[in-house]
Amino acid sequence: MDIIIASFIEEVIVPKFNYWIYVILMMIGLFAMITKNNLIKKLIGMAIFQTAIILLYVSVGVKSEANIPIISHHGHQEHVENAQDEKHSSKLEVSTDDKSDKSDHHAIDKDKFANPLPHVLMLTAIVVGVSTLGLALAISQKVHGSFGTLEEDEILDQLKPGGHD
Amino acid sequence: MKFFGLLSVIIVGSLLLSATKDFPDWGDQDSPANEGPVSSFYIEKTEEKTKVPNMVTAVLADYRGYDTMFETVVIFIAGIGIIAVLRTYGNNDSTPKNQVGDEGAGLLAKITCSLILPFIQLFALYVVAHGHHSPGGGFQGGVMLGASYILLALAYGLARAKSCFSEKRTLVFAAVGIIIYVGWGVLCLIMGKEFLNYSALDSILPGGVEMARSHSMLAVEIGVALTVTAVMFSMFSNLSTKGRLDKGL
Amino acid sequence: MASVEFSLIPFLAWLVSLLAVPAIILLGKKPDAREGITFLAAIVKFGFVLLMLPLVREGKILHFSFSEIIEGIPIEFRVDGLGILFAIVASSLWILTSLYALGYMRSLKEHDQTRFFACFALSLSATIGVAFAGNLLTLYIFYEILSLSTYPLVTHHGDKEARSGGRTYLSHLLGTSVAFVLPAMIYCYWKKGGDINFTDGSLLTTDIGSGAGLIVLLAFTFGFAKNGLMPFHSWLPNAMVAPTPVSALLHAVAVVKVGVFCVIRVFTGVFGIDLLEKLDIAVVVSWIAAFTVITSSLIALSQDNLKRRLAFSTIGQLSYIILGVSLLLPLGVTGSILHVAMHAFGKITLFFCAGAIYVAMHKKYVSELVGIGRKMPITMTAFAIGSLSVIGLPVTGGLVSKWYLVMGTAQSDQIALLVVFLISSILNACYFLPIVYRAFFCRPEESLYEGGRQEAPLACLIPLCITALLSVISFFNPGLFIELAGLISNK
Amino acid sequence: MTDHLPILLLLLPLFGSLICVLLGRNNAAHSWVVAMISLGGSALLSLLMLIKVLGLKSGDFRYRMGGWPESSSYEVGIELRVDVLACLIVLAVMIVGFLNTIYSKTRVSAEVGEKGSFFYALIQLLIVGLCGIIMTNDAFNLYVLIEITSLTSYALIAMGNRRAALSSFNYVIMGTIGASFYLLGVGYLYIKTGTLNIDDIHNYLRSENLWASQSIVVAFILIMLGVWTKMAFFPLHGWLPNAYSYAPSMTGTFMAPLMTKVMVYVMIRVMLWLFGSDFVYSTESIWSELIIWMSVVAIVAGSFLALARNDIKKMLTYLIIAEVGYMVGGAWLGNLNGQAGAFYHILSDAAMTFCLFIAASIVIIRTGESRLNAFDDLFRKMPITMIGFTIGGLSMIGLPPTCGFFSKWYLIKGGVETGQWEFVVALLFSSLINAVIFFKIFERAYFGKIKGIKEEVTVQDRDTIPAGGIKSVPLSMLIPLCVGSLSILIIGIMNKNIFSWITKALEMVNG
Repeated sequence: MDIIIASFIEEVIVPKFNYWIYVILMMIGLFAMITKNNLIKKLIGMAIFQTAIILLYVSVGVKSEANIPIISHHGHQEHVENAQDEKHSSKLEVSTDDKSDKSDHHAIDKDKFANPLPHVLMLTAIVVGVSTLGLALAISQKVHGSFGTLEEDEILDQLKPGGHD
Repeated sequence: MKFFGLLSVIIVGSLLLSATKDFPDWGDQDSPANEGPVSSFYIEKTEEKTKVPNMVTAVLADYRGYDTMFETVVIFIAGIGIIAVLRTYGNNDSTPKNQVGDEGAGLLAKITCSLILPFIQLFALYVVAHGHHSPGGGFQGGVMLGASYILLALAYGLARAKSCFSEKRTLVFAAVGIIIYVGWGVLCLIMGKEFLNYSALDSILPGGVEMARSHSMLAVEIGVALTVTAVMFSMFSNLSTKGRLDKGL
Repeated sequence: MASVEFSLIPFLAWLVSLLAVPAIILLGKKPDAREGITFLAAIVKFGFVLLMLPLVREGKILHFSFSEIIEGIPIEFRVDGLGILFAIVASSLWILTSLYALGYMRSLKEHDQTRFFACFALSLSATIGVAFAGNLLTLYIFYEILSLSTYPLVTHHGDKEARSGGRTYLSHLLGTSVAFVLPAMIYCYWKKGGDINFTDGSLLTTDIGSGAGLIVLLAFTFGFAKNGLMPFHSWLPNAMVAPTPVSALLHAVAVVKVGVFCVIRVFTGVFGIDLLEKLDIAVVVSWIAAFTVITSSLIALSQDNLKRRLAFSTIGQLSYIILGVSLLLPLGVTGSILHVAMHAFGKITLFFCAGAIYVAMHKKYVSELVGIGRKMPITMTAFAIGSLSVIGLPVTGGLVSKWYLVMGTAQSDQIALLVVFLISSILNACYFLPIVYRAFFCRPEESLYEGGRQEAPLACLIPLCITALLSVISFFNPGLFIELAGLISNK
Repeated sequence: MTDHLPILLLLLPLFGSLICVLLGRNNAAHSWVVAMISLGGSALLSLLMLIKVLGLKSGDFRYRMGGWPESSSYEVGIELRVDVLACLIVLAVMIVGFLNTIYSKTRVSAEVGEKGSFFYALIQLLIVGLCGIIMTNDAFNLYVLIEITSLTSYALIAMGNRRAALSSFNYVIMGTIGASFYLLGVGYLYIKTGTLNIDDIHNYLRSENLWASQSIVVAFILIMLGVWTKMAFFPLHGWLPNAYSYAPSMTGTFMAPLMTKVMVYVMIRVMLWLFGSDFVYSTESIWSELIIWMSVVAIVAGSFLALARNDIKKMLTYLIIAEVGYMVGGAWLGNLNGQAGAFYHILSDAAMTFCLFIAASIVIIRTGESRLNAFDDLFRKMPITMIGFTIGGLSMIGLPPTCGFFSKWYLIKGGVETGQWEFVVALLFSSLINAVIFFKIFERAYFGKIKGIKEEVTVQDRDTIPAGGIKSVPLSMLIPLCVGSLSILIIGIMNKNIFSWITKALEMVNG
């Protein structure tokens, strides 16, 4: 039995631990969104929920050997030179010959750079998350302003006698 | 409710996990996402095509610039949405309750703040401008710049912060930021290429097609930064005063 | 085979009464001019219909279409024998009903007369549309327009009773048509591969199978609930809250006959008699109709309200027509088509009389009519003739059509159905003849009917005399109708 | 220049909204002019685009943002893809937006006060978002645009009264869950395919034959769940009725006809373009069967819930839920008629919902009563409004020659073709329920209160109608209503053309 569990952990959880973490986080957020009574707690759940998705995306772009996707910073002497060259060239109007020359020793090893796309996507998702959160906070403030409470059941109680439905 | 919540969470969670069976492992270099032509193109061709070493910036502001434009619009929407929902005009005579007065924080905080603020703002501008070469860009720089004003409001009171960043000005900044971004795209349109096709601008920007792209990215990043700065501050000031914009926290 | 000929006349005949609607509304402030328009439109329409008659008798089929609305289905008018017969009945009776309505509405000083006449013209337009419809969709569209345009007429009084009557009316008519006809029609459209135009042959083929065929047939038969087939009949007695001219024209002629007309179309045009014979499914409809005939006659016996009694009688008579068609024999079909016309003349006379009694004496109930024959001899004579026609006794047209129907039944060797016909005729006699008898021969109750004659106004009286006369004439001279009916049934 | 049409018609309202914000508060009148110009211009541009696309042999054209060429067989940038379907819906969005702006003219000051210009800014941004959703060919860009529409609608709804704020909050929670599920689904697809372009994902799935993969199935379920939440498909509909009925009236009149419909379009896009009909309708899966049953439940439940409501707008919102069931069911029938019927229904439902909502809003505003007894005797008092309402209602019931009849025709035909009788029955059933609902109203409006009979509810007396009289409905409200009801008839009468365009476009993707 122990062996089965151990092998399960080793084969299923460890190599894919990022997915497990994101799912667990996300479910915590979802649970809070569904069951919490306090509107702000719901929003906290929502933030966790969105963060979990961000975690998923970013973890997809990870490569075991890679560094951040910025060329001048990845540590190879060659490229640092290149980057300096570029700065240089941007001022000096490089001729087309030079350019083709450069692309030759621009053999960039793509395994050395993390995948940039998930980062870009998640930048967008973060911004969307922040905006949603901000707006939701504003709305909950308005709710608080008119109901005097942020507890959902109390609000619903208030609506009961006067409400039409 | 709790039970149903738990049930649905378990169902969704196991659904999500069931799919990971045929997902690539953590750090897999050969996964479709990492190995695929799109990602390879970004890594291998970005510098050649745009002269921007920071691929994230290039993808953000050029390849997927259309996305980023809408991202900025999302920020903008949040800004005016909060105003639309929360802002109450007039009625300033109703005295705010339970709020720290407008005198701001203590002396120590004020002095520290006044010392640190210029550096924060300078660094923010650096982050915006140096986004091509290091982590950074319009969003990050804009948030920092916005945070500096929030700090100002915290230390010296909202009135002080409003005196340099009034509500009208935040709206103008937010709108102008997008106008810069979209206007840049329209400029490309006017120059006869597609929207946001920065290569159209090589005739008016120095440094050839690639540098035109690089410079244009800077331009749109500045637009993004303006909007983000304004909206960050506007969000803070509205949320902290329940839309009355009278007294800060 | 009949030759198909393009002609604008069906369209014009349809258009005339439609154009009358805005004119009537515009002239709402001037009652005389307004009624003038109604008459003008009615006469012109009748003229157009008569214009087509010789062409159709030559065996031509007039055809007009415009605006293909769904792939393969235009709005199409197609005039054949059945259509022209129905159109003649409807448009000729419109003239009489207009006259009658004039007298009725004015002497009762009814409100909203403009709306009344406008809706009347609109519903006539829809009726002609149904009569001339060249495909199922056109038929369906005009059928629905008819339901809607008669709704304001049924609920004319606007009181609680009228509203609940109107509700039953619309919910039954719209409900069944949407729930049954629409899917059946789409099924045909799909089965036929994008074409539901009526032709001389049948629309469907044997590959439909008996099961699906029966479902589609029943969907159509029940779906056109204007035919009053049980169990979707209850709108008809409820609709009797309407002013009498409405009941007369619509619930003796236009609306209910549209219902049976549609069923005849389905039997002859969509399925085709041959196909139904092969599938052997029409007998189900026969039995439903037979059931309706007997049940409605029994209910009619117990009704005291004169108009309700007439309504239940109508239900029974309509089922004769359906029964006749479902026999699938030329004689039966001819009888059915004849009965459309004959029953129209008879029943409209009865309704006119009921209305005239109401106008003159404000009596609604059968039990109040004892001895009324002395007060209103002309009206009650017409009533007697109408009753004879509906029962199917000489010297009225009702006998002719019933003759064909009974002959058809006999030919089909369905003795049980023959018995149904006989029983129902007896029942018909039971619920009509006592009225006539008591009206003329019973002693009036004390001082109930004093003074001399007290007939309804002339405008009411003339139409009912004419229709009674028509009932008699059609007995002696049914040739035209038989000929037109033959165009369909002898195919 | 016509190549740039898709982006131009997005930019116009975008700039319009910026100008509205710059105009600042207390400037609703100028903002109205700006919105009119931008939306009117965009409507014209979308009409031009429709004409252009109809003239194209290939049936669609693409617009590459940033001019990034297709490097070999994949897309590195974002592209817009415009075909007839997209053009039609964009046109519908623009026209509804334009008409709604006309309607807003007098309502803005009454309902949102000084924030009028923000209202116009948000509504224009909402339109940008909707049109972007329709035209984009990038799965992630779709997410961003969905969030744009969501955020604007949260704000627009919350601008109403206190109930509106609460329902907007619920909408935020549900909307975020929906959008996040969509994002998650796209993420799963990205993990498996490494690209975000809809066509590229489809081609990759096809070439690698990934359809059996568990993660693709889960991605599909997630995306569907997300989209269904956004379109208020029956069990996920909870947020919609309150949000749409408590929102400011001009928000309701815009969102009710469009938001759910655009999400239905997204669903069809995802089903046919992203995953492909082979996968979605594959014979091994029980999905089609299951989801058609779900849509049957949605239709029946929506109809019943609508029947049970006494509040005009609530009733209409439940009808929307039933109509969503129509479209989902139609799309899942798996044949051309069903898909095209669902698509045609998007257009016709937009027209009739718009018409009904405008008419209902006018009635509620003018009578000050939001329950059904507001309609008492209105045919006499507000004939034009009631005629508009009647046309909308008849279309909902599905009587010819309104467009509701034809969409039902195609949907039923699709159902008959595949033998999904339960769907056919549900459609007819909802027609009948709609008939009951609307004739109940027509009867009230036609006859008024029954004389001499006391209504059981304490009705606000009809004499207490707000000052100015009930007859003085401003022209700015009547024009959109009239155009809306005309368009119901026009869409109905033109159904053959529209339907043939739709089928042609759908045939291309179905192969």
